[in-house]
Amino acid sequence: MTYLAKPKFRHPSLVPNKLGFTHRDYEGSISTLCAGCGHDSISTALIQACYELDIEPHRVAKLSGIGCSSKTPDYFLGQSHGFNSVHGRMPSVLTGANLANRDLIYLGVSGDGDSASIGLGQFVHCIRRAINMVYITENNGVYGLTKGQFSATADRGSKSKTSVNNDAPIDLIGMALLAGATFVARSFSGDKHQLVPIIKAAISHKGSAFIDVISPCVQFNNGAGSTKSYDFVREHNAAVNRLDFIEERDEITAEYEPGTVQEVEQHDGSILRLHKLHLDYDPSDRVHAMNYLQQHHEKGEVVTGLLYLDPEPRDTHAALNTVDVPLNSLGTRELCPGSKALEGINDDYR
Amino acid sequence: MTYLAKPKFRHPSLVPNKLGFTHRDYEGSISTLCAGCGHDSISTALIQACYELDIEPHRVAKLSGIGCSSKTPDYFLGQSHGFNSVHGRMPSVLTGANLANRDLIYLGVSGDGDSASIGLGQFVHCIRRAINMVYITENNGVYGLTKGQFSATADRGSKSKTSVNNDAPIDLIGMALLAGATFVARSFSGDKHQLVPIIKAAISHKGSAFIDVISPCVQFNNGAGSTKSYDFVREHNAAVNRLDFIEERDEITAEYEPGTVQEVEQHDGSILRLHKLHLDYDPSDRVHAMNYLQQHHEKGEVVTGLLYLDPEPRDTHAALNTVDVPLNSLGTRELCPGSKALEGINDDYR
Amino acid sequence: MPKIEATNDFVVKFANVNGSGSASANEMFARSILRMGVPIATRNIFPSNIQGLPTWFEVRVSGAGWIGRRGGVDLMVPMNPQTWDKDVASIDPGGYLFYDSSKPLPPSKFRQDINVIGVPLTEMANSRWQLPRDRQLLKNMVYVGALAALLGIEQETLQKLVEEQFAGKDRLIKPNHEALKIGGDYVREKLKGACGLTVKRLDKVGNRIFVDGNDAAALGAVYGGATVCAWYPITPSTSMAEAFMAHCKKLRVDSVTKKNKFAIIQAEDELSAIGAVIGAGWNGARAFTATSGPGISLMQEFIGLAYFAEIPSVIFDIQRGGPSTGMPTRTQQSDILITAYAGHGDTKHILLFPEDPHEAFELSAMAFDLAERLQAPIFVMQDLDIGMNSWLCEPFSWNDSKLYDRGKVMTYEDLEKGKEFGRYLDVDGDAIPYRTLPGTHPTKGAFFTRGTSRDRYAKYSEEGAVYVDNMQRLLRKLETAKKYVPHPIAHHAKEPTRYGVIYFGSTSAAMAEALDVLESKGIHLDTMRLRAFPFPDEVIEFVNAHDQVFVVEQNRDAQMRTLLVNEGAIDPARFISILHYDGTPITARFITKSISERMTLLGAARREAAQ
Amino acid sequence: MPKIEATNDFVVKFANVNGSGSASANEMFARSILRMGVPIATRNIFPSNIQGLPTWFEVRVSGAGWIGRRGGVDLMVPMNPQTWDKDVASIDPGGYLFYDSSKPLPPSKFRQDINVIGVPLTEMANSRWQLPRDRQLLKNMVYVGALAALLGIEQETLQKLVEEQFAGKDRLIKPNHEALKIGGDYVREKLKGACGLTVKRLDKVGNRIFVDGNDAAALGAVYGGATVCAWYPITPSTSMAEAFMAHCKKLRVDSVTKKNKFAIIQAEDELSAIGAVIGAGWNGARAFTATSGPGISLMQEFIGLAYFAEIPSVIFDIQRGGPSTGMPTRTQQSDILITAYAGHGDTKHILLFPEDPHEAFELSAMAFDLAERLQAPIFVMQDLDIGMNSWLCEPFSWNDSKLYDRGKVMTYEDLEKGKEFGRYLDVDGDAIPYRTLPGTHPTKGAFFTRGTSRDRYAKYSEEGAVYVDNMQRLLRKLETAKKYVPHPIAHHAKEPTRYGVIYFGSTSAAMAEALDVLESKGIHLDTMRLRAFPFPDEVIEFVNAHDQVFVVEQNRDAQMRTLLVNEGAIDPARFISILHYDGTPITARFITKSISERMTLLGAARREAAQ
Ligand SMILES: Cc1ncc(C[n+]2csc(CCOP(=O)(O)OP(=O)(O)O)c2C)c(N)n1
Ligand SMILES: Cc1ncc(C[n+]2csc(CCOP(=O)(O)OP(=O)(O)O)c2C)c(N)n1
Ligand code: SF4
Ligand code: SF4
Ligand SMILES: [Mg+2]
Ligand SMILES: [Mg+2]
Repeated sequence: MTYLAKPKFRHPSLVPNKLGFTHRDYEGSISTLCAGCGHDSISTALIQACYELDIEPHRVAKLSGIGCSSKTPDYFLGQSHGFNSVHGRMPSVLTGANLANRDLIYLGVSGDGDSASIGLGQFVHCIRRAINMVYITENNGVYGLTKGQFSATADRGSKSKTSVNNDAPIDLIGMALLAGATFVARSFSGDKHQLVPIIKAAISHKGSAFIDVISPCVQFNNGAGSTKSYDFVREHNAAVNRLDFIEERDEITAEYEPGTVQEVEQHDGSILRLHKLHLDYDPSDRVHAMNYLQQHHEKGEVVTGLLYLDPEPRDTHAALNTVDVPLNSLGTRELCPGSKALEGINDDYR
Repeated sequence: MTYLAKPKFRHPSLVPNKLGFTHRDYEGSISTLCAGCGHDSISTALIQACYELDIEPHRVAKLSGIGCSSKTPDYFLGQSHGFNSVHGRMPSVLTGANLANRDLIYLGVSGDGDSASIGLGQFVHCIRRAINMVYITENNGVYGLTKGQFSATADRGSKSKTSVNNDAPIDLIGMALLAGATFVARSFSGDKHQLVPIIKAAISHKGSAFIDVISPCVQFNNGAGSTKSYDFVREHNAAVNRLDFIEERDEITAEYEPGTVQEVEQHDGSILRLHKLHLDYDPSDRVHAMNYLQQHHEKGEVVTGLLYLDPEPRDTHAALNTVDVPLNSLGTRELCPGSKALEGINDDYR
Repeated sequence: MPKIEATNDFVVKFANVNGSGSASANEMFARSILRMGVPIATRNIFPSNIQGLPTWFEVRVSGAGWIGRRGGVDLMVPMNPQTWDKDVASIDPGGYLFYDSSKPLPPSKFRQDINVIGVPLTEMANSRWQLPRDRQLLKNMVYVGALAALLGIEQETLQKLVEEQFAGKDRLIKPNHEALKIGGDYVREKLKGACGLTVKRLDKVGNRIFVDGNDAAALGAVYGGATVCAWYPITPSTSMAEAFMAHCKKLRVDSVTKKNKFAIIQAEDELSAIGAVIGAGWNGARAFTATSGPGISLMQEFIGLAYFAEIPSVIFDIQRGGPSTGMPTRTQQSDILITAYAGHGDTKHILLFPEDPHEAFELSAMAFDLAERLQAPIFVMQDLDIGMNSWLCEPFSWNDSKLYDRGKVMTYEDLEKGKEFGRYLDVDGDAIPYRTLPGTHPTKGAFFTRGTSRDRYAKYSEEGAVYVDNMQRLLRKLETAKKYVPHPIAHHAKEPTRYGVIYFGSTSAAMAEALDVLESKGIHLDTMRLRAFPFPDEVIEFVNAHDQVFVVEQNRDAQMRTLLVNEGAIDPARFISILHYDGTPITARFITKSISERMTLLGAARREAAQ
Repeated sequence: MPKIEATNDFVVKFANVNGSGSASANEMFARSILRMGVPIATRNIFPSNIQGLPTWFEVRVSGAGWIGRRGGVDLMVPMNPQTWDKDVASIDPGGYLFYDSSKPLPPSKFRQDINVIGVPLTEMANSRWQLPRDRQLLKNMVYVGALAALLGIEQETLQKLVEEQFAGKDRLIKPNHEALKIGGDYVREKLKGACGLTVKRLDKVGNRIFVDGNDAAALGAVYGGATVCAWYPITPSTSMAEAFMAHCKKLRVDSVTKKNKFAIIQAEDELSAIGAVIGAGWNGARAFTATSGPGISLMQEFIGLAYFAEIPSVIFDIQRGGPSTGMPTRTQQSDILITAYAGHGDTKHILLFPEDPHEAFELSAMAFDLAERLQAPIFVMQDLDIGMNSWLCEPFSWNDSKLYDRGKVMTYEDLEKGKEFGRYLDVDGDAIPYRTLPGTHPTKGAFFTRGTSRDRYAKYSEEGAVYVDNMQRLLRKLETAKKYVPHPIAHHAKEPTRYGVIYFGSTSAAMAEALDVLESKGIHLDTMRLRAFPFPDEVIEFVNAHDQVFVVEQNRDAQMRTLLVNEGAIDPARFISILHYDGTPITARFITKSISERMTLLGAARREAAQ
C-alpha cells in the first residue's frame, strides 16, 4: 500500500523455524497494492506456509503473468527468483522452468483475468500436462490493474458500478478437475486458517496442485452485486472440510470420531488430515467432486476446502522419463555425444 | 480424395426440397481428403441436414480454422460464403461475423487440434458468450494435416505408430457444458442416422450449439491403440438417445410408451423428439449430464446423442440489445449522428 | 532571490499520490485557466498501479498558445512526501515551491535558489472537516483555492466549475466552495505578491475544445460508422473502447426501439478481439479494435490474414513505452515497424498518424472508409500522450453531405445482371478487387476466403505464377493507397533553406513551438508533417529537395526514418534523426536544443569544407 | 528429332500422387546415382495435403557438383494423369518423356520436339502381382529399374540399396529386386539407346553426406547441448522437432539408468512453445523451439520479453511461403524483417543464416552458445528448401576440446565471495550483464525478472533516465554481438571489379553455379555470403568497396536489403535487388539471367554516360 520504507519492527517475535529462518526471511518488497486488497492476504498466507514448512526460500521459483495478482510474487519470498512474464502465459513459462530444473518448488501466481480470460488455454494445458507445481489464482472476478472490467470468472448477472456481466462464468475449479489436476482446492483470502494448510499441502503435493482463492478487489468489485466481495463470500462460504497438514506420521496423536476425519498420506510422507464438515463430501472421487461443486454452485454456494486429491499424482518428468538431476546441471561432457559418435552418424547419411 | 473432374451422375434421383433445391445444390468442391476420412462423412451429413431443412444455401456462413477438418467447408454448400481463417481462431472470427449480421446461419467447423489445442481458449469463450451458431468439431484425436501427432483430445495411453500419449485428454463436451453451451451433442461420423437429425436440431437451436463428432483419421489414428478409431467407437458407442427432428408440431402422429420419449419444443417451433435409450438420462439437466458423462467416460464408454439442451437458449444479441436488422445493413443515415449533434458534443468539451 | 516573473507563460506541476482524489482538483485548476481564455496543455504522469504510488500532473499555461510539453517547472506543488526531493530538484532556478507547511521541514529539504511558499493545507483542512475522506478531498480544493489566489485566477470561474462538476450532487458544492475560499483567503491575507507568475484573462482559446485523443477517436469511430468493436483492456487504449461505449449509448440507440445500433464485446484477449474485427469486416460491418504494443504483437498472425485475404479492419494502436510490458503508462512512437510490416512473409500496411485529438477524430472516421475502399487493415497510430491527455484543439466538424465509402462491394443486382465476379480480379486497374458479402445471392458470387494462396477467382492454388500475380497486385494496391490516404502537410520556412524536418503524431505541438524558437535564432527549416504510410510521392520529393532532413521521432531506433529510407529509396545520409524515447512526451526545448546543436555542427563542417 | 545428350549433367523429374508410395522409390533412384560417386541434388515439391494431390520430385545429376536448383527438365516421369499436360510441357526441347504406356494415349497428349519413351509399367506390374497395394508399390520399383537401365545406373548399387532399405523386413527384398529387374529387362530388350542421358561412375562425392537441414539442425541442437525442446507441429518445421526426438533417443539416454537427458514437449500452440523455451532458458537449460512463419507471428510478444528481460532462447524458423497461411509447402526467405525486429517497441535480434545442412548443424549448435553468451533470443533462419530436402554437403565435424560457453552466470561461490551482483549492470563494458540462476544461493543473488523497465539492479522503475540507460545498453549489446556471430564469407572475383553480390542461406548453391556461369560470360563479381545479423563491419565495408551490389533474396520485398540499408546506413541506390519469390527454390538460371540483364543495362548506361 504505502511507498514508505519498510517498518523495522513488524514481528515482535521473530521465532526461527527448523532451518533457522524467521518469518522475515520469507517476506518480499512492500506491497504496492490497494489497502485491503485480498491479494495481500494471500501473500501473507504464502509466507506463513513456507515458513511453517521450513522451506529454503531460494529453492522456490515464483512465476506470474500480468495483473495486480501477478505483481504479488514481488511481495513475498524476497530470496527466491521471480519471473513476472507476460499476460496469461505464466503456465508455459513455468512449464519450461520446471523441465529445466525439476528440483525447485514452482509457485505459479495468477489472476482470474490472467488465467481464465487470455490465459485459459495455457492454464488448462499446463494442468493436463501434470506439471509439478502449485498454481494459485487470486480470483476477484475483475481486471484490477486495468481498472475494473469484468473478467471471465465473474458470475452471470454480476454488477459493477458501470455494467452487468451477461456471459457465462468460467469455472476454474471445474476446468482444473476436467483437465486432470491431482490436487484441487478453493479458499478465500479472508480465511487464513483455511488457506495456509491448503497451501502447505499443495506444496507437498508432487503434481499439479491448483488453488483458486477468492480474493476481493476492494477497489472495483467489492460491492453488493458482486459474488466475489468479502460480504458475499463470507455469507455463502460452504467449506466441505478443514485441513490439517502434518509433516510426519508420528505427530498424529489425537483420536477422532469415526467418519469425521479422513487421512491421506502423500508421497513425501506428509499427512493431510481432513476434518469433514460435510460428511457426504468425498475429495478422493473426482467425478463426485465435480458433481457436488456444480450442484452447490447452482445454489449460489461458494464451496471451499480441499476439493479433490489424488494421492498418486502424475508428474511430467515421470512421463518424459527424464534423469533425476536437473537438466540445467548437465554440462558439455554429459550432453555432447562428441566427434566419435558423429563419425557413425555421418556414415548413416551416405 | 481424387483430383478428377466431378462425376456427373452421382445422384440418380435429384429430388428437389421445398425450396426447389436438389441435393446437388448443397454440395461443394470435390474433397481432397484421404479416402475413408471420417470428415467426408460429416460433410455429407451437413449437406443432408441443410437439404432436409430447406435452408437457402447462401444464408449459411461457414467458418473454420486450419486442418483437414477445417478444409471441409470447401466440400459442402458451394453457394455459401466460407472463411478458412487461421489455426485455432475460428471462434473469434465467427463471433465477429455473427455480430455483423445476425441473420445468417453460422456453421463453425473445426478439428480437435484446432479447438482443443491451440484454440481451446477461443472455443470456451465463444461458447460462454452465447453466440448463435452450430459449432462442430471433427474429432480424430490427432493432427491430421501435420501428419499424425496427438492432439489434446487423445485419451491418456492412446498409442500411435510412434508414440504413446501421456497427457490427460481435453474433454470438449465437458468444457462446453461448463462454459454454458445450450445445446451439446456427441456423435460419430460413421453414424449418419444419428448425426443428421442432431445437426438439424442444432441449426434450429437459437444459441450456442456444440456437436463433437468422433471422426476417425484413417491415415494416422485408426489403429488398435486409439480410442478414436472406427472399431473402438463402434464397440464403445453408448447412445443415450435417438433424435427425431420435426419441423412442425402437426407432423407428430405416432404414439409412444410413456417415459421412452421426450419432446422438446424449440423457440422456432421445431420439435425435438428424443427416444430414450438410457431411461435414466435426462438431457435437460446440465449437472446430471456432466456427471453421467464423466462416469461413463471413466468406464471407457463413448456416450453419444443429444446430451444437453436448454430450450431457452441465450444469444449474445439479446444481451447486447442490438437492433433487429443486421448491423452490416445500416448505412450513413442510420449510423452517423451528423454535424448538428457534433455541435453539442463540442460544447461538452469546453 | 531571483523570481521568475511571467504572465500566461509558465509551467505548474503537481505531485500527488495515486488514488488520493487529486486528479479532479488538479483538472479543475487547469480548466479554470482555460475558461479565462488562456491556452493550456496538461499532462498526466501516472504509474502502472491503482493506489498509493506517485503521480504528477503538469499544467502548461501559454498565452502564446504552445501546447506541446515545454520542459522545466516554474511552480511545483509537491503533495507527495515520497517524491519530495526529486520534485524540489526539478524546479527551475527562480521558480516556486508551493507546499503544505502544516508540519515543519528541515532546511535541507529546500533549495536556496527557489522561492518557497508554504500554506498549512492539512492544518486548515483538518481544523475545518472531521471525516478523513472529506479532509483528504477538500484539502485538494484548499490548495486549488490558494494557487488560484496566488496566480490571479478568477474565483468565480472556479466556483462555476465546482457547480458544473457537482451538478446533481448539490450538497457537495458548498464544502468545495468553502475549501476554495479557505485556501484563497490564506493567500490573500498572508502571501500577497509571493509569486511572480500570473494568469491574465485573454481571448486566445476561442471555440477550441479540450479533449483527449481516445475520446476523440472513439467519437470518430461513431461518426465513421463503426458498429462492431471488440477489444481487450490494456493501458493506454482502454479508455478509447470505454469512450466508444459511452458515445454509442448517447448517439446510437434507436430512438423508437431503444435497441443498439452497435455491438461491443470485451474479448478474452487481443487475438480474439482482432479475430472478431476480421469476422465482422468480412461480413460487411465496420469494425475496430483498440489496443497497445503487446496487443499488436499478439495480433500479428491475424493481421497477416487480413492483409492477404483483404479484409477491411481498423486497429487503433495507442502506443506506449516498449518493448515487452515496458513502460505501460508512458508514451512512445515505437510501434511503427511492427505495424507497417505486421505479420510474417512479405506484407505492408497502411498507417495513419493523427497529431492531436481533433485529427484523431478525423482520421478515425476516415480509417473506416479507407479500410473498405482498400480492403485492408488500417492502423490509426495514436500514442498515450494524445490518447490519455486532454489537448486544446479545433472543434470537431462533419460534412453532412458525405456518405460512407463502402468500397467495391458487388450487390445482388450486380450479380443478377451477370457482372463477372472474381474475388481477386483487378477489374479497374487499381489493384482493388471486388468482393461480395455473405448472403448476397442464392447462386452467384459465393467464394471461399482463405489465408492460403489462391487464384483470381479465389480458388486454392500452389502455382508460383498465380502466387506472384497476387502478391504483385497487393503491392500495386499499396500504390493505389497513396492516393487515398491523408497527405502530408508541408510548410516552407520564411527563408529559403536546404534543411528540412519531418515529424508526425504527437510531436506536432512541441515541434510548432520549437520551429518558432529556431526561427528566432535564425535557423530556418522547411517542414513536413506525415499523416500516413505508405508515403505519398510528395514526401520523397520533399526529402530530395533538401540537403539534410531532420526526422524527429519518439523512439530509439528511428523507425520512421527506416520506413523513409526503405520505401523512398533515399540515402540514409540525408537524414538526421532526433530521437526522444524516455517515455515522457517530447518537449519543444529538447527539439530546439537537438536541432540547433546539429545545425551548429553542420555549419562548422560546412565552413571547414569551404576553407 | 534432336536428343539431349549428356553425361552426369541433367535433371530428372518425377510427377506422382501424394501418398502413392512413390517417395521412397524416387529417393532410391536418386541415392543410387550418389552411390556411383556422382553428385546430385533433389527437391520435393508437395502439396499441403495428405493423400491424392500432385507431388513432384526433382533429381539434378551434376558431375560438376552443382547442387542448387538448375531449372528445366531433361527427363520427365509423369506418373500422375492429373498433371500430365503441364508435366509434358515442362520438358526442355530435345528432352525425354518416360511414361507408363499401358494405356494408349492420343497423339495430342505428346509433343513433337521431345523424345517419348513408353514402358507398360502398370501392365507389367499387374501381370506379376495380385494385391492392389503390391501392384502400386512395386510399379514404382519397376520404373526405377527401367530408368536405371536407361541411364546406365548400376543394377547392383540399386539392389544393395533395396537390401539396406528393407533390412529387417527381409521378405520385401525379393519382390523389390524382381521389380527392378522387370523394369530393367524391358529397357535392355526394347529400348536400347533410347535415351542420351547417362550416369557414369565418378569420384566426386567423396566423404560428403546427403542429409536434410532439419535433421542436421536437430543433430546440431543435440551437440549444442539443448536439453529442452517445446514445439508445435507446423510444416516445414515439424521434421526438425521429430528429428531432435529421434537423435536424443539414440544419443542422449543415460546408458546406466536409461533415463533421458532431454525433455521434449509438444506444446498446445506456439505461444506455449516459446513460453516454455523462455522459462527453461531463464532457469539455465539450453532450450529451443522450431516453427515457421505463423508461429513466428504468434511468438512476437514473448520474443519481445526475451529481448527485454534478456533470456537465452533459440528459435528455428524454417521459412515457408507467406504471408498468412500462404504457401505452407513452398520455400521463401521472407521472415527476415519480422524476426530481426520482432516484438513491439524498439527491438533488434540476432539471426543466423545457414547455407546448407552442414552449416545448419554448425550454426544450430553455435546458436546455444550465442544465446547464453549474449543472453538473448537467437533465430536460426532456415527455409523449407534446406530444411526438408536432402542436400549433398560436407560431413559434420566436432571439436571435442570445446566446452559450451555458458555465458556470464554467477555461481554460489561468486556470490559467496561477495562479488557485486546487479542483474543489468554492465560490469565488463561489453553491455552483457551477469545473471544468476534460480536456486543458486540462500541469501544472495535472487532477483525479479520482468518485462517492464527496471534499473540496473532489476528493481522496477518508471524513470526515463533509467529506461534510456537500459535501452542504450541493449543497443551496445547488439554491437558486442557482432564480434560473436559467424562472420560473412567473402570471395574476390578473378578480375578486379566494381560489382559485388550479397546473398545468404539456401541461395548459396544456386549462386555458386550462377557465379561460375557469369564468370564464363566475362561478368565478374566479388561475393559476400551473409551468415548473421547484426552485420559485422566487413559487410558494410564490402558494400562501400563496390559501386553496385546485387542482393539476391527469396522474397518480394527485398527484406535483407532493408536491413542492410537501415543498419548499415547505406544509400539504397547502391543495391540492385534480385528477387525470386514464387515459392520454388531459386535457380542458377534465374540468377544468371537476372544479373546478366542488369549488367547489360548498367554497361549500356555506362557507355552512354561515357559518350
Ligand atoms: C497482452 C496484454 N493485454 C492486456 C494487458 C493489460 N492487462 C494488464 S493486467 C490485466 C488484467 C489483469 O486481471 P487479473 O489477472 O484478474 O489480475 P488482477 O489485477 O485482477 O489481480 C490486463 C488486461 C497486458 N498487460 N498484456
Ligand atoms: C499457427 C499455426 N500453427 C501450426 C499450424 C500447422 N497446422 C496446420 S493443421 C494443424 C493441426 C490440425 O489438427 P486438427 O484441428 O485436429 O485437424 P485435422 O487435420 O486432424 O482434421 C496444425 C498444427 C498452423 N497452420 N498454424
Ligand atoms: S485494484 Fe483491486 S486487485 Fe488491484 S490492488 Fe487494488 S484492490 Fe487489489
Ligand atoms: S490425414 Fe486423417 S484427417 Fe486428414 S484427410 Fe487423411 S484421414 Fe482425414
Ligand atoms: Mg482479477
Ligand atoms: Mg484432428
